[in-house]
Amino acid sequence: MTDPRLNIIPERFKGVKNIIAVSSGKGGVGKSMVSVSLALAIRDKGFTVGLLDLDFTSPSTHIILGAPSLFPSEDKGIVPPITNGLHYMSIVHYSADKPAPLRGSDQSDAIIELLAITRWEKLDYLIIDMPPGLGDATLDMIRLIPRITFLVVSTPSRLAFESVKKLLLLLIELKIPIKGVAENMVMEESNYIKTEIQKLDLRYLTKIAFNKEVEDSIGDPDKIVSSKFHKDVSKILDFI
Amino acid sequence: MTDPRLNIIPERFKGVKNIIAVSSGKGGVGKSMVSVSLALAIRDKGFTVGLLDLDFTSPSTHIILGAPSLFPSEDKGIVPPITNGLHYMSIVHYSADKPAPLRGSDQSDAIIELLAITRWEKLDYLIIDMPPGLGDATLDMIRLIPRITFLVVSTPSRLAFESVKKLLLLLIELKIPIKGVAENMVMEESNYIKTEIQKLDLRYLTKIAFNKEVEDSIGDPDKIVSSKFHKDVSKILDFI
Amino acid sequence: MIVILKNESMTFPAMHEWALAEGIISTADKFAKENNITSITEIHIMIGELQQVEHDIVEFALEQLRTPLMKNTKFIIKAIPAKFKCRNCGHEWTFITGDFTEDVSEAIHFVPEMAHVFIKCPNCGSPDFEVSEGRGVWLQSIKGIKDD
Amino acid sequence: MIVILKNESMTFPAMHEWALAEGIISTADKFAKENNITSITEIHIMIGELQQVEHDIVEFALEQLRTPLMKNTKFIIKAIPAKFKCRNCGHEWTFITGDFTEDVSEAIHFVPEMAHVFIKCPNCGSPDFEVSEGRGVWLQSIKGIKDD
Ligand SMILES: Nc1ncnc2c1ncn2[C@@H]1O[C@H](COP(=O)(O)OP(=O)(O)O)[C@@H](O)[C@H]1O
Ligand SMILES: Nc1ncnc2c1ncn2[C@@H]1O[C@H](COP(=O)(O)OP(=O)(O)O)[C@@H](O)[C@H]1O
Ligand SMILES: [Mg+2]
Ligand SMILES: [Mg+2]
Ligand SMILES: [Mg+2]
Ligand SMILES: [Mg+2]
Ligand code: NI
Ligand code: NI
Ligand SMILES: [Zn+2]
Ligand SMILES: [Zn+2]
Repeated sequence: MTDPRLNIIPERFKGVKNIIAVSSGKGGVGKSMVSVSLALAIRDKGFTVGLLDLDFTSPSTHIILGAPSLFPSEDKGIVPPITNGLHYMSIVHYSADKPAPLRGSDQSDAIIELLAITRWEKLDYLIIDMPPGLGDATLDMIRLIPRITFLVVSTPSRLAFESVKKLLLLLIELKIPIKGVAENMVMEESNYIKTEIQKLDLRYLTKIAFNKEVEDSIGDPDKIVSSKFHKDVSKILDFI
Repeated sequence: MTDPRLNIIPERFKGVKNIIAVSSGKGGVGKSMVSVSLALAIRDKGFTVGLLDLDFTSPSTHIILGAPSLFPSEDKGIVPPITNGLHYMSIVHYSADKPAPLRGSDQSDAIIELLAITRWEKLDYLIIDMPPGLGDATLDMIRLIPRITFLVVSTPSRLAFESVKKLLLLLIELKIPIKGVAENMVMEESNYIKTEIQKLDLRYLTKIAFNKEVEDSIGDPDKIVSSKFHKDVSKILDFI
Repeated sequence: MIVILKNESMTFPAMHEWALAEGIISTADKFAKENNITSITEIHIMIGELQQVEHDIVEFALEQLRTPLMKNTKFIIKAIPAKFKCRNCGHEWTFITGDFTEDVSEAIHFVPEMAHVFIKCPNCGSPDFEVSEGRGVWLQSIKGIKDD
Repeated sequence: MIVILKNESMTFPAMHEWALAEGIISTADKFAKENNITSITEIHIMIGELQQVEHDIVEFALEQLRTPLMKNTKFIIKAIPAKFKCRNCGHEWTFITGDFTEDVSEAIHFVPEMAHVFIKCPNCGSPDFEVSEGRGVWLQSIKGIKDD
């Protein structure tokens, strides 16, 4: 027996020029905030952008975007709704924001189903907000999406970087393109992360300051766009 | 065919009086820091304490404890090594701190294997540092460890709490005992988390201040024990 | 087996079942080419009932999507009842459609794993169950004339 | 089949294989009791080769752990070769012991999933493979005299 979904997935991404998975070995480093902010920054440059939230057990981008119950339309598949100018797909469209206690194999099945039936419009960029860790979602994206690239987020903390380093080593070994590493929640001057990134021959993309206003901007994309956080994130545009 | 490991697991926990899984729907909220600090606080009260790191794809407690390559001894199973007075088990003993790209089903298999062969000494408390989310590890602990209780960590952020809430709703529905919720990385006065916790009829355990010294204490248990962070965490002792 | 469609209204092909049919057609076509099959005579498909996929729509889409290798292909679709097995307590049960509101049916229709969000084990209340049978759309086998 | 141990030195029972044997004995005993079996005649066990479990030690432990229901039980152990299948490229291969350093063998001996840390697909380099056969220690079946 063959799973007929796997064959159609590459087809679904044919019209997407750049695919960027925002990832980190570690949770809570700001992947979701960076994903949304980056997607909005790309939009404001006049590009067509999609945002795909793959953090099925802890989806956040709908909260950050202040985008409540949207529902994809059906057209020979499902077509992501547009919110804030972003072609937006999240499991929340179906889980109604209730707890989604999914084992890895079910997360994998759900991801494959979603990728197989989602018909993205022609996009210049698709930003994917990934769950933490090196589990099913990360391994599936690597094996299923041929032109995937990774944008990795760390914080200045050693605890974060030790996990991030594991993801980076895995991606390097598998020869998956890495856009670079963004350092988020920076509070003090330190070259620790930058030095470590350069040791791995990777690009250090931007230093994003820790900023209390980030919390207030959650749910309000206009506030995000006018924030210092967004300005820091936007420096990533030079590298993608 | 029957998996003979499942039957022996409850046996392995017979000598453990209290089992506390430090958990959160969200990553990066301080589960690992709180786990270590709490284990040390219980130790200093004169109790026998075990610490089990179940965050297989992003283990941290060995870094926080500054405990490098330890190896369990073999005695009709494996016996956790002791470090800093804690009976300590982590996958890092075997993964040599290399990337562990495990799908959920493999995480589950590894957890079951580890639980089946680990012979804990008689313990007053076993603290389990859980991975984020509602995936295999969480579901396995719920189904395999009969007397498990949860201690949930959140930050003041809405993003964190929305995920934490999903975990809490799941635990409540499954009637799993919840010790309460600790609020970590608090920077400003706010009753948001406390109020939400009380709405769910749960205990708000402690407010742990955000503190830059936490980063410096990583790898140095003595520093942790003398920190403000540790003092805040120690308030949890009243509830367990 | 191909049946004459009861309803060929234009709303049919727009449904998401089309995307599932595309997967079947492209997988079967690729497999046939890789195995030097010059004409596919039968394609056997299994559709799990959990997802409540409309067989009529799948069949309609398959008809529209026939490739040159599928000029005379018979599409044989088999429905597989959905079965659940609880990992927490071992209880087994089957899928009963009427149990769900329309919203829940919709969610599971598009992403069957949403079952774990909305369905609980009737014995112990756990969402930690396995869909042991009847999930998804599978290409079971194809038959054809080989050119070697 | 029970063989006379070649080496009954006291270091034997201390190994971690003992813990695996305990699982088998307690599961078989429980199953027998639940099914009113008054005497277990045979216990069939499958041991995957990935873990490189020492059969002698398992057998020794099983002997020591016999319950009252197992006075005359024959333990029949079958070794299952380890097979891998890459999820990334589909490549299949088998386990070759000599490939690993002692550290790596040790890790996999205790937690077979450490294979994903140390082994890569020989075709594409991915750690995303499935241990399709030969993982762990399984209780395959038991035979006994039933009391009903
Ligand atoms: N630069 C920043 N300054 C202050 N807080 C931040 C910053 N970036 C993220 N945060 C906060 O950190 C938490 C984690 O961010 P999130 O994007 O959810 O991380 P992840 O997706 O990696 O889990 C959130 O509460 C968010 O508001
Ligand atoms: N109270 C605190 N004040 C400042 N930093 C903290 C505090 N608690 C945790 N941290 C930092 O936050 C990050 C995440 O902590 P960690 O324990 O690894 O979280 P988790 O285990 O939930 O992923 C680490 O870099 C840690 O040093
Ligand atoms: Mg996130
Ligand atoms: Mg499933
Ligand atoms: Mg942690
Ligand atoms: Mg496995
Ligand atoms: Ni449909
Ligand atoms: Ni051993
Ligand atoms: Zn159940
Ligand atoms: Zn491969």
